[in-house]
Amino acid sequence: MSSKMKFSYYPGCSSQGSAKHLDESLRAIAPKIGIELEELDDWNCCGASVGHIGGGSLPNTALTGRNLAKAQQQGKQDVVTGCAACYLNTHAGNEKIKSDVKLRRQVNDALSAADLSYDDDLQVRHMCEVIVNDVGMDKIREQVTNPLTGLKVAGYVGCQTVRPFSSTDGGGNYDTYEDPDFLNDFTEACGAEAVDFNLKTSCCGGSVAVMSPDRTLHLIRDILQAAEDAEADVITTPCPLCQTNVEMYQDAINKKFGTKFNIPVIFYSQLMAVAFGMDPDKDAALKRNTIRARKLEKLAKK
Amino acid sequence: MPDGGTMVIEKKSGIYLCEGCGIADAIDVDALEALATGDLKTPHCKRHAAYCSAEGVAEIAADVKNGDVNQVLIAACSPRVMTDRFNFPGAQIIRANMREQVIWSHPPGEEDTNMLAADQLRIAVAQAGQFSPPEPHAEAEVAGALLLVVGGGVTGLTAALEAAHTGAEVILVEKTDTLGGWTRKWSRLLPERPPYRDPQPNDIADLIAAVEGDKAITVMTNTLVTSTAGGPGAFDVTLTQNGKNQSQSVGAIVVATGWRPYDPSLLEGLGYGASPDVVSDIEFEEILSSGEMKRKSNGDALNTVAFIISGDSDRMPYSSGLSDRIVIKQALQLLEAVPEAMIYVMHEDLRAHGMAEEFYRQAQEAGIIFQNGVVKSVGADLTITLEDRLIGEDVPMSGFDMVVLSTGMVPNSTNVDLEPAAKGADQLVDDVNPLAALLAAAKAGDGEEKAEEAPAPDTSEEADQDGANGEAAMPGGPILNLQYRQGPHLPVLANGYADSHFICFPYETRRTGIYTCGPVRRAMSVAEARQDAQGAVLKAFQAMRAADKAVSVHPRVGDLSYPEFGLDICTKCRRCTVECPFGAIDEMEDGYPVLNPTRCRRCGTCMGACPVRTINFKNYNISMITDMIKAVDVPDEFAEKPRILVFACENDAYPALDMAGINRHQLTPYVRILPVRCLGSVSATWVSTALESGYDGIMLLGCKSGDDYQCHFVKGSAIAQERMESVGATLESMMLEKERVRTEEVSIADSARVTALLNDYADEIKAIGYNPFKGF
Amino acid sequence: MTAALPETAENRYDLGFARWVRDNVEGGDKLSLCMQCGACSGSCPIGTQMDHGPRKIIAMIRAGMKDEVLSSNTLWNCTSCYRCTVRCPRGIPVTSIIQDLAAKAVEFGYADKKENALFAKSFWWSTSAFGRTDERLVTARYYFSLGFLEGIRRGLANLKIALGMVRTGRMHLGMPHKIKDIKGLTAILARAAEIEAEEANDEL
Amino acid sequence: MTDGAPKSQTIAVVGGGIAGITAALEAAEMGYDVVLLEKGPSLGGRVTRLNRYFPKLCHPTCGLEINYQRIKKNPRIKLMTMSEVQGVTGVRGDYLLTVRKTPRFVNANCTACGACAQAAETEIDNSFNYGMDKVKVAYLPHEHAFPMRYIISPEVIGTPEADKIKESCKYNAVELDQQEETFDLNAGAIIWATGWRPYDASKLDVYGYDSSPDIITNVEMERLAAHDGPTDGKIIRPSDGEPAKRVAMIQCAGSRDVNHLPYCSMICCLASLKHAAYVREQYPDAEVDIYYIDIRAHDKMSSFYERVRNDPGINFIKSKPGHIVVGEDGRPLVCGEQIIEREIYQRPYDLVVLATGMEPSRAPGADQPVDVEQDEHGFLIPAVGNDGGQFSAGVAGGPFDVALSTQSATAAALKAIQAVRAG
Repeated sequence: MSSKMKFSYYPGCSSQGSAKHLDESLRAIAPKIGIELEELDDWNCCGASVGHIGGGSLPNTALTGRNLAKAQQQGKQDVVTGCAACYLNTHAGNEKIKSDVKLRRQVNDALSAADLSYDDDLQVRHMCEVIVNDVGMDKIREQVTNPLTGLKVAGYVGCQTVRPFSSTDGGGNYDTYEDPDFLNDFTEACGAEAVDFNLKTSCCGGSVAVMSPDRTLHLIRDILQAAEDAEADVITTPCPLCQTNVEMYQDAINKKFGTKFNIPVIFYSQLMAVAFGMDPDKDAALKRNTIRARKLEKLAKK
Repeated sequence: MPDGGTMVIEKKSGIYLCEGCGIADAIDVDALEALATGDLKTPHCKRHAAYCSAEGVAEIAADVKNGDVNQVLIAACSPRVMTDRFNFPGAQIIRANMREQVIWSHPPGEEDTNMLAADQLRIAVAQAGQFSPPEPHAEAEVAGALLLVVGGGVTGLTAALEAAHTGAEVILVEKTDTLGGWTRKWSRLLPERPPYRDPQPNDIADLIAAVEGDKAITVMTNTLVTSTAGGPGAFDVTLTQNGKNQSQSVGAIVVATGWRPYDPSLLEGLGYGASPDVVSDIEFEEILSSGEMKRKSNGDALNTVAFIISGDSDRMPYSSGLSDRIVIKQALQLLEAVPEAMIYVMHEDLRAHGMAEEFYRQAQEAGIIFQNGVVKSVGADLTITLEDRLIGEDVPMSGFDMVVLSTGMVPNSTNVDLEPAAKGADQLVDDVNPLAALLAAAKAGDGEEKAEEAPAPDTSEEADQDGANGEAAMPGGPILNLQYRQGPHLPVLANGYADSHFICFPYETRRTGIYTCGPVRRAMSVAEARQDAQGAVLKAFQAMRAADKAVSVHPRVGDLSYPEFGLDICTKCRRCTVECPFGAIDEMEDGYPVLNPTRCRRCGTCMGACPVRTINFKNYNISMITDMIKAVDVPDEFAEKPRILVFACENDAYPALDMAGINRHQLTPYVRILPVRCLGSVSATWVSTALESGYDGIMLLGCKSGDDYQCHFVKGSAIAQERMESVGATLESMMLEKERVRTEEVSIADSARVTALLNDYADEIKAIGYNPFKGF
Repeated sequence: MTAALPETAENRYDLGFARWVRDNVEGGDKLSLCMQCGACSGSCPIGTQMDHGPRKIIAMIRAGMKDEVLSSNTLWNCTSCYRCTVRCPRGIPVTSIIQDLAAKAVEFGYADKKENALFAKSFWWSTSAFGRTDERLVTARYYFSLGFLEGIRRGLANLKIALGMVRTGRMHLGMPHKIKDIKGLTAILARAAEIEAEEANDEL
Repeated sequence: MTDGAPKSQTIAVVGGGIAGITAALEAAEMGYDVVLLEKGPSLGGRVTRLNRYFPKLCHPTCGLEINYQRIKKNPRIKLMTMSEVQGVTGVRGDYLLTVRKTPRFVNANCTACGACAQAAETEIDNSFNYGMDKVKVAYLPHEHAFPMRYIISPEVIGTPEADKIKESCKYNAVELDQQEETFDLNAGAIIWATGWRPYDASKLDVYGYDSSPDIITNVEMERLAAHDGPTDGKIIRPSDGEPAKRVAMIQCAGSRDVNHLPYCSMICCLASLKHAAYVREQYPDAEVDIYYIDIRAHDKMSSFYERVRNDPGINFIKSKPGHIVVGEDGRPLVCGEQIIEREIYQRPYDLVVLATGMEPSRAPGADQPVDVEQDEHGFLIPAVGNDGGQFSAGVAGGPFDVALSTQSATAAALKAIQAVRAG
């Protein structure tokens, strides 16, 4: 790859809160793997999984419409996001708007209230999918100057990252949505060991975990248990909500189930930043993990 | 082509001892040669390292060509292999199985193995002694390629047209005044081509026109077949049209009498008759054809309609699986006519098998709602109470404009318009109805009720005992009125389907030359019935061809041999006529049996039945097997080597024994195995001969009998078991242990089991002790 | 806004409801494709906590059980993992149907006090007021919408988590992030709500 | 109908499974010359690998034995194994087929004595048993193989072992220098009986086929139950050889699923009923659970269903499981919703049998050198071009059971005869 691939980058709300480390590490590794991220101007919330309940169906779609309208102003390049929920909503919303003439008219009617319109044919993509299909593992391996030898990693994909086609029939160029291999490929490209982890697309509870953790703690417990059984040093994930849920609830789980979990949960982009020999704090944002990934930190180049 | 049929004046036997495949390493071939040229008095005995090699074959062929031999006895591999190599036109071939059943299943070099090999040779020589090449039976009068097709529905029409396209003349008889049968009444048909999603136009009119326009086809409406005699090649049928009889000779018969709808009033509790808006699927088809989508009660438009598929076998034993597809078709057509209609289909297991799943999904995509559950009742106000197992409660659903009840297809294996036949109706359900017992079990509990409802059953004792009375008591008279000793009907399987071995050989009829097809054989769609008609027509052609050439049809295709009856000593006991599985033997007025050779399938059941041993084939006869039994050198009891005679069905048990050899399972050295055409051909006299000859035990290995019979001659194994039970009684009366004669069922896949079975039996016989007749 | 719910008939099993769902719920037109295999309910990560589960909800819709469906807790336990959707052998968008039914339940007053409805309202408040989700404010607002005492209880229970977030700089303190053109967004959302309402009225 | 007499009166039958065998025999027994082309080393196709047929639980070899005897007796059938059609040109009455013959490395001199297998050392996966056990590189396809002749696997060609194998044969039957060859043959009609293959269970991620040896497919179950299978017919847990007494059958594993095979494969319901009967026959204390959407006991099969349903050791569970995972004790755990009771279950089993469906051999993506009119799934239409001389028989034309396959093959034979008969 000689020239860089340019994307309109949609960081999503969590980039300013719970998933700052995803945003920071993604921005750090992007140039290394030939990606230029141009932040989407004045982006707004995607509506997540409850927007339509709180605000209604069309207003919720209008959120996506506004982001796409903004992206259209920025050029024809694909929109990329690192957040699973942003991806799911924006991708699905985009596909619906593009295929449903009436919906498109209504969305544009609403957008016109702010002198915006979306009539382009943009593609909305997820960063992992871009790395899998556009960047390729060779490029990752090329950049690894600090192979993470000996680090055992459980690749926890979560649900929404690989399910962009929930309400449309297209999208998602992964090998499979039940048993995707890409996180293991990332891990191994970074020189670490991908352990056999069979709950890779198991649900963490999602937003229900935020609302009513008691109903979903057992799901996270199972994920942690599987990682522990596989003797993983860290769990890696692409999903902001997965990262937070699996990391934050370990105390509560230990209390409820009498377990002693203390497993770091990091983003794949943090893993890559370390493997690329980048700064563990500034680029990999390892300090932002409440459960510190000590073993990874030791492997990091100071 | 089978061997030529010239009389052999002098038998010139040559023995060819093969040394290949390790035979010469395992047994003493010198000794065999000495036996051949010595005791067996066959000076023409040769050896070769591999007779199947080009060289070996050439050697034998030269001997045949030179006229040195006309009986080739090859002691090598199993007769099941190398048949292409060991084929010498002009000579009779006899094979002694030295490989699979000797050296591969016995230890090399041992005395016992050599004794077995010697006996194999003795048996082959004995067989040759009584073996004559078969000759065709006296030319039957052959009707030429004239086919009778019974039934003028889509199956019969297709059969007639296909036969005409294949070069036959056809007579198509239809009992009503119109061609087309039920198919004529379908507004549209089930899809039969990709993408299998939409009802397709009904082209029955084109088919009728094609048949009526075909010069090779004579259509006779208002016609019944009132009598059928003769056999393939020359069936003698009486066709009665409007009361006038006409005699006709036809070569073969295709029976395509189709089906009739199950009586919807028997669908208890589903509201039929309670409201004019509860209709059967047949009646709904009329609504679709009329194009008037209206309620019957008040003429209001149809908006919300429920279809009910009754999966409950108590309510309807004929829930054929086709019904489900018909409902899908009708629902789709209704939706097409009334796009806003709300349509529900209440079903249990939804049987849209195969490509019909596409049709089902099409209906779902169109918005038809399939609701799984058992319909408990339909009220006069069309309220449906659905035991919705998915929700877990009884759901009353109302607001329907019409309720359509799916019915099943009842096979017309009898003609319900006729009175039951005075005689022979008890044979409608054959004694080997494979599913009778199952049905009886399934129906246990309500059997009595059913029996009461059933129309005046012919309660012969036999039918009662067999437990399938509900099915046996099918109404109506015979379709062909066969003038056969075995009765006027076509034998049927469960639920009255006129069929036989429907898995491997869908046209393996039990009445040779008569082929059923279409819904009389199995519930099937128009497309399937058309295909079935093609298959049946092909078999009908084969039957005519076989009759012309005086050879057998399936499964002994091309066999020229046939049973010959020595009437001089016949006692008119009728066992042969009763036991013939194919109804091939009739009784003359004076009580003597008479063979209809073209009906005969050459199983030999008659030969086994005959107590005076007067039924024989040229190449398979009582004396031949008797000599083979006697040929074995039975050691005296001091040798401590018991001998066990095994009669093995040549289609299943014998190959299983070969495969035991291929797997190198080691077999007791005490058995001597004789293949038989069918266990039904085993004569009780062979058993007594064997006991007199000093054998210590006799085992009959046949196929599975009973409900799931596997015998391709229908009941050979069952008959053998029956016969051997009476032999057992005789043994006991002679103070002999009845264990000395045993019948076992083995399948072709039992290569391991059959070895164990024989080895255990040998141990058992040893434990019982030696046959006291030994040495007499 | 959605076309009005059909009148509740005396009969609980009013087929009109099935028709209404077909016409008004996202994915409702695919309901007839369901063959009741149960793969959805069997795949659901927290199916054990649902009163009915997605498969039975579909059966109940088709039987017309309006009140039972709209007051079912199944609608509120969906984690949006989409497993049911990707595994459905008939390609039915089960997640969308469940979620849109949840929205309808809110719309027609079946869910005023449900946790998820309250959460959704808190979420929407942040989204519409700032253009972005402020996780801290949404959570806090949600907790307190459950009642003052429950709010305190939940807050305390999660205090440690919150502190961890603050310590690692992942909880934003101070004024919420806000998009630049909040005025424009407000106008867009208002217009969208208006269109939806108009459409519902048209259908009446 | 075309004008004039057909140029060739030979009927070519492509595929030597039950449909091809039936079509070939039925045509030959009407006096027509038939060339029967089989890609593999022996006849019988998929049915040879079945233990028994439903609903009678009889063995396929029984009917095959009769058919092989018929072939042996019929000089009109020319059988070519290792032969695959590469191209077809021409019209009804005058086709030219290009056939590729791959080397067997064993010629017709073979007596099946087995010396070559004894001489061989290397073992390869036994494809007859779906790779569940091994065979030597010189092997008899199976005990009922027809023609009964050995084959040498190409892996060994060019090695010293191959020379050793050649030396072991006393009948000059081993020809190590056999090359692939291509030849043409004429036919007036073609019957396509190319059959099917099991749907690839690895594609069913959620059912964990690759995650445990104790999760097998229905065709593997047939081999497990067959006396000539990898376990001599004992139904055991492949992981440890212990008896499989808690067994689950998972219906519609791939079939009736728009993500896999949208159609119903027709045979799987009955096959699983049969498998349940196998298990119950071997272990009187065994318990079998059949997970299903609809039991499609089509046509005459309902009595068999009735019988199996009345077995107290066989439970019918209306449920398509969500997923199958390996539990803590290493046994497969079947997870889903039991529909009637609405109970979410997680049940451990000794053995899980996935009732995978049938995919036509000509399914999209399969390597198919010849272009024949087919539907989106790869099934040929019943008569391939109604006015032409090509016809489908058996599962090449749709998901059929054996009874329907033999029925369609007999019909195809008639249509082919009509295409080649003079006048």
